[in-house]
Amino acid sequence: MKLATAIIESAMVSIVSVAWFATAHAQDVVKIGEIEAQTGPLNTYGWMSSQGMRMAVDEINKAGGFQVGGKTYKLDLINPDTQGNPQQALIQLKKMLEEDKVKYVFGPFLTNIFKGIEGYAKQHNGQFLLMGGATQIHYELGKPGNDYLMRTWNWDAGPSGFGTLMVEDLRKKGVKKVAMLMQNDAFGHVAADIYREAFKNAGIAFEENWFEPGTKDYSAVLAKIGAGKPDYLFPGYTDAVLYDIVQQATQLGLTKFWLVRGSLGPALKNKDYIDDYIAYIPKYFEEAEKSEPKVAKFVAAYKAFYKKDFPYDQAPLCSSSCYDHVYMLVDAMKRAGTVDDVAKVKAALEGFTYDGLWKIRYDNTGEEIFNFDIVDVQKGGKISVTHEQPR
Amino acid sequence: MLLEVRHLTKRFGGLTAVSDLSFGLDAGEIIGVFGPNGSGKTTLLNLISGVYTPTAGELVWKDEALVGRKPHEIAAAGIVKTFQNPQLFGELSVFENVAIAGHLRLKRQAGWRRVATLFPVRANADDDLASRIDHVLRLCRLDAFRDVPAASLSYGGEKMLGVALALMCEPVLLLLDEPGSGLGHDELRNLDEVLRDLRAHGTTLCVIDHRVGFLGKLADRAIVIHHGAKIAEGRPDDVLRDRAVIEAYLGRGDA
Amino acid sequence: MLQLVVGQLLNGVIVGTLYAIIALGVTLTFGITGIVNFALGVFMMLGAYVTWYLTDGIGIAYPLAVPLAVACIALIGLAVDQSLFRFTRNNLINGLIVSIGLISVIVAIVLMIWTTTPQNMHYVLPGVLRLGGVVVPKMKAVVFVVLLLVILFTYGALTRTWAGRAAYAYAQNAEAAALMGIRTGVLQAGVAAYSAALAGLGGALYASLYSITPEIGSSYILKGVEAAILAGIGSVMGSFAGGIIIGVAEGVGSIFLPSAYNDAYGLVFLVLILLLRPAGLFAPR
Amino acid sequence: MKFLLAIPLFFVPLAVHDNVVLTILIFTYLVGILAVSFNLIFGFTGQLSLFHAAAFGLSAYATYLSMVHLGVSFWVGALIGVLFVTLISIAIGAICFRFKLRELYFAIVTLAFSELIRLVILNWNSFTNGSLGINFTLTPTLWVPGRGVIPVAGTIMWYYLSLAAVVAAVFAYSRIVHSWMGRCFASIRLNDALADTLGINVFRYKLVSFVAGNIGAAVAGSLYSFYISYIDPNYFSLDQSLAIIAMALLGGREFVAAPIVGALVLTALPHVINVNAEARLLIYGLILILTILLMPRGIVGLLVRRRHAA
Repeated sequence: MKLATAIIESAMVSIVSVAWFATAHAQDVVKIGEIEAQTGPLNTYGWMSSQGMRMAVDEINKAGGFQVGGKTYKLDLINPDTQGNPQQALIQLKKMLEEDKVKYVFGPFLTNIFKGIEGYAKQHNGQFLLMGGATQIHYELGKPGNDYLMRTWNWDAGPSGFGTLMVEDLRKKGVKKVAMLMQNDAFGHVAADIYREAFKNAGIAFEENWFEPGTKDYSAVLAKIGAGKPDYLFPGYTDAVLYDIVQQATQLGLTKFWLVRGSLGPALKNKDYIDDYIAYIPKYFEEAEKSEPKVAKFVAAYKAFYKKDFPYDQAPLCSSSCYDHVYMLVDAMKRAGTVDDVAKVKAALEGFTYDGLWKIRYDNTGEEIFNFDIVDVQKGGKISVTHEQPR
Repeated sequence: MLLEVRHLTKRFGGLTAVSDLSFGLDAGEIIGVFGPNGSGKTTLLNLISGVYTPTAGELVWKDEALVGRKPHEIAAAGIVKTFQNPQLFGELSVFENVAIAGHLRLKRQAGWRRVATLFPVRANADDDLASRIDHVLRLCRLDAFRDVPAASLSYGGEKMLGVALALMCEPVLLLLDEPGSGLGHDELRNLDEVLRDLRAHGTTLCVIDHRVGFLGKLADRAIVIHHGAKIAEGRPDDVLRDRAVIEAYLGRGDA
Repeated sequence: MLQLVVGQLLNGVIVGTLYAIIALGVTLTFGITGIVNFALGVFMMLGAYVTWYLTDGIGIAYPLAVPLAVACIALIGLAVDQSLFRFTRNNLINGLIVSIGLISVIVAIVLMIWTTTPQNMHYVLPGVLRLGGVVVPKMKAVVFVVLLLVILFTYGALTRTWAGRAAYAYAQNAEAAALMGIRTGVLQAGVAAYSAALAGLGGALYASLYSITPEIGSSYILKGVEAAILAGIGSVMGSFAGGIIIGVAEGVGSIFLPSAYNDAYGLVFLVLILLLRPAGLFAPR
Repeated sequence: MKFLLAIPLFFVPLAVHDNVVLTILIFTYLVGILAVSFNLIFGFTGQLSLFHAAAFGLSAYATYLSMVHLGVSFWVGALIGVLFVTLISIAIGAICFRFKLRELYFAIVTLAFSELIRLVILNWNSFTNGSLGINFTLTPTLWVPGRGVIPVAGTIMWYYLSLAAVVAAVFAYSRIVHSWMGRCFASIRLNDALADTLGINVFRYKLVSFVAGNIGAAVAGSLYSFYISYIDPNYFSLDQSLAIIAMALLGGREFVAAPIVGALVLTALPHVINVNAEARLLIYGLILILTILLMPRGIVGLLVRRRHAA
C-alpha cells in the first residue's frame, strides 16, 4: 500500500510543479535553461552548477528582477535532469528551444551529453547560446556554424591555460617524473592528451595508468605505480575517486599529489600522511571567505538558501561559477540593451570582464578565462595559496 | 527386425538398472515389457529414446546404430516415447499442444522448404495441420477438450494427451511408459481401443507396465525384466505362468 | 616484483572477502527462496551509509555502530522480503526484475537524503602493517578477520544447528522439508533477513575502507553474483572461495595486464568455469 | 488484421507538429525495435539474454566504422553491422546453448560477454576512439519519390524511417512467432525436455531465437546511433539491458508488439512527469516492482485477454 501512496504523492508533486510552470509564464520573463546531469555517477558538476544557478535566479527575482530597455524582466530557470543520458538531453533541449523558446542554455559539462545534442544544436546556430563546460566544446569553438557555442571553464592548455602554468610550476620544483592515474572515460582521455604534451614540453617524464570508473580499491595499480618511484602522482578527477586514491596511495608510500580537477578534501582528510598536494582550485573558499566580502556573502547566502552547510570540499564545482554566469548574462543583456538578440548578447558577453566572485571574461573564441588559485597543502595541513590571473 | 537391443547395460554409479538385456522388435507387433517397480523398465525406454546413453551394448534401428544419437534425432528417426507421469505444455490449449508435436510431420513434408513459409509470399505449408490435429484428437477421444488448457485436463486426459502428442509425431515405433497407470476403468478401455487402433494403422508398440492384466490382453509378446535383466519372454499367457516371473512378483516361497 | 605480487595476492584475498560476503547472501537467498536478489548490493550501500551516519553523524563509536547498522539492514531486508519478494518465490525472472526495481527505489531515497556527494567516514584505524616488504593497511586486516569469522560462523551454523540443517534440507527438497515440519515461510523470511544482514555487515565494514556513494551497490552485487556462480551457487565455502578468486584475479591481474581491464579478469574466469564445469567450480561432479 | 493499428501512426506528423512529441515517438520506435526483438528471446523462448545492449552497440559501431573505413553507404554499413552481430551471436549463442546454460547462468554469461565486448570497445582507442566515443559526420541517404536520393535529416524523415523500421520488425517477428518456428520457441519456453522427445532440436531453435532477436537489436542500433549521430561505450551499459527488460515487461510478454507500449511509457515518462530526478528514479523503480506484482502480463495484457503463444 505504501507503494500506492508514494505514487499518488509523486503524481501530486508533478501537478504542483506543472502549475508552477504555468504561473511563471504569466509576466515578462527571460527563460534560461540548463542541460546537466543531476543524478547518475558523473552528476557532481551538473548538480553543483544548478545549485549556484538556482541561487542566482532566486536572488535576482527576489530583488524585483532586472531592467532592460525600460522593461523589467524576471528570470525563469528551466533545468531538467539529463541523468547523463544523451537521448533525454536531446529531447530536453528540443523542448527548451522549441516549446519554451529558451535562448540561453547553460551546460553541459559531460562530453557524451554535448556530443548527443551537438548535431541538433548546430541546426539552431544563431538562435540561442549554449554555454557549457565540457572539454570537447573547446575543440568546436570558433569553427564556422558554431557561433552558438561558448565554453564556461578555463582551458588547461595554451599560453593562458592553467595547466601550462601548473606544469611550469612543477618544473621549477625540479620534478623529474609524474605518474597519471586516470578514469578511463571521456575527460580522462582529454586530460591525458593535454598533459602528455605539456609534460613533454616541460621535459618531465609522464606515465599513464587507467582505471574503470567505479573502482574503489586502487592498491594494485598504485603498488605498480609506486614500484616506478614517480615524484608526483597525478590522480583524476572527481572527489568520488580522489579520497580513495589519496588514502590508498599514502598507505603505499606515494605521498605527493598534483591534480587539475577535484578538491582539497582528500588532502585535508589525509593531511598527516601526505607530503605535498598541489591542486588547481578555481577558488579556495576557506581563505577567500575571510579576505573577500563578496565570497563571504555568497557562502552565507548558500547556507541560508539550502539550509545546510557550505560544501567547501565541492567548492571547485560551485566555481564552475554558474552563480556568476547568471549575473554576468543579465549584465550582458543590460549592456546589449536586448534580452532576445543572442548575437548582440554574445558580443556583450565577450566585450567586458565581469567582476563577481571571479573576474570572468571570454576570449574572442568564446572561451572563458577567469582567475584561479593554485593551492599547495603540505604535511600536517599547512596551506599556501598562489593567486593566478591569466591574461 | 525393426529394432534390435543387443546386450544393453546401464549403470548409475554402483546401481545396475539394466544389465545385458537383449531382444528384438518386429514391425507391427505390440511388445509388452513388464516387471515389478524398479525393475528398470523406464530406464530401458530412456535408453532407447536416447535420454540416457547406455554403459554398454548397442541398439540397432533399421540396421543403423542408435547409441550416441540425441533424443530429437531418434524421435525424427521414428521412435517416440511417452512419459510415465504425463509431460505437456500446461498453459497451452490441447490443440496447441498437439500442434507443437506436429513439428516432425512438417519437417518430413516440407524439409528446408518450411523456411520459405516464414515469408508472406508462400502459403503456410501446414495448412492441413488443423485437420490432422483434429483427427489425432478424435483418435484419442480428446476432441471434446480441443480448446481447454492442457493443465486443466484430468489425469487420464493428460495421459491421453501424452499419447496424442506422440501420435502426432507419426512414429514407426511408439514407446509407452505405463500408459495405464492411474487410469480409471473407462479410461483404460479407451486406451486399450486407441492402442489397438494404432496397431491396425501399422504402428509398432512397445508398452511397459507393471499391470500384468492390462498388458496381458493387449500384447502379442511379453518380456519380463527383473533387476534389469530379462527373466522370461514369450506369449503373455505362457510368460505369466512362468515360475521365475511369479517369484519376481510375489517373492520366493509363495508358489 | 615478487613482493608486488605477494602484496596483491594478500590484497586480493582481502578485497575478495568483501565480494564473498555478498556472494554468501546471494547463495543463501537463491538456495532458499529460489531468486537472485540483486538488491543485496544496495543493502550493502545502505549499510555503509547508516554506519557512516551513526558514527560521523550521531557520534556513536564505530564498534557499536556496526552491529546497529547490521540490525537495521536486516530489518529492512525482512520488511522488503515480506512486502515484495514473498510474491516472487521460485520465480527467478520476476524476482530479478523486482530486485532491480528495488535498487532504483532505494538509490532514489538515498539520493534524496544524502545526495551524490561522496561521503567519507573518519579513519577508524589508520596506519599499516609491514610484513617484510608487503604493506597491509591495519583496517583491511581487521575487516578480513571479521568477515572470515562471520563466514565460518555461517558455515558452522548451516551444518551444525537445527535451523541450518533445515535450511539445507529445504534447499535440497522443498516438499520433503515441508513434510518434515519445517515452516517454509519462517525459514525463507529468516534467510532473507540474514542475507541482508550479511550485506549490511559488508557495507558497515566497507565504510571504514572506502568512500561511500549511492553507486557502490551495483559493482559489488555483480562481483558477488559472479563469485557465487563461479563457485557453484548453493555452496557457502564455495562463495567464499569464489570471492577470493575474483579479488586475486583483479589484484594480480592488474599488475601484469592494463588495469583498465580490471573488471574483465573475473568475467573471463567466470565464463571459462561455467563452460568447463557448468555446475560451478566446487560443485560435486 | 492487427497491422491496421499501425496506419494511424503514419498520419501523426500531419496532425502533430510538436517536434518534441515526434522526437519522443522516434525514440519510442527505435528502442521499441530493441524491446520487441528482445522479447522474442525473453518472452517467447524464455531465455533471459543480457546481450541485447551489446548487440545494439556493436552494430552501431560496425555500421559507422565500415562506412568510414570501407567507404560504403549507410545501408550497406547497416547490413555489415547486422551480419557482424549475427556472427557474434551465433558464436556466443552456440557456446551458451551447447553447454545447456539455463536461466541465471545464461543471463550471467551473456552479461559477461557483453561486458567483455564493452571493455574492448572502451580500450581500443585507436579504432573506436575509446570512451570519447565517435561523432558521426556521415548521414544515411534515402531515395524519396520526386526528390531523388537525399540525406535523412530532420524530425519528419526520421519519424517515417523509424516508424517503417518498427512496423517491419513487428511484421517479421509476428511471422516467426505465429509459424511452426514460434511453436518450437513456445515448446522450449514451456518444457524443453518434452520438446526434445517430440523431435524438436532445442539447441537449434534456441540459437535461431537468440540470433533473430539480436538481429533486431542490430537494426535498432544502426538507426539509433545515426539519429543521435554519436556513439560511445555507454551503449553497452548494463542499465541499457535492464531498461530493455523493463520495456518488455511493462508492455507485455505474450504479444509481439506489446513491448513498444512499454518503450513508449518509459521513453515519455521523464518528459511527461516533471518531478526532480530522485523522484523520477523512484517512480521508475516502482513501475518495475508494481508491474511484476500487480500486472505480470503487462499493460497490453491488462487490455487484451490471454491468447496462447503457439
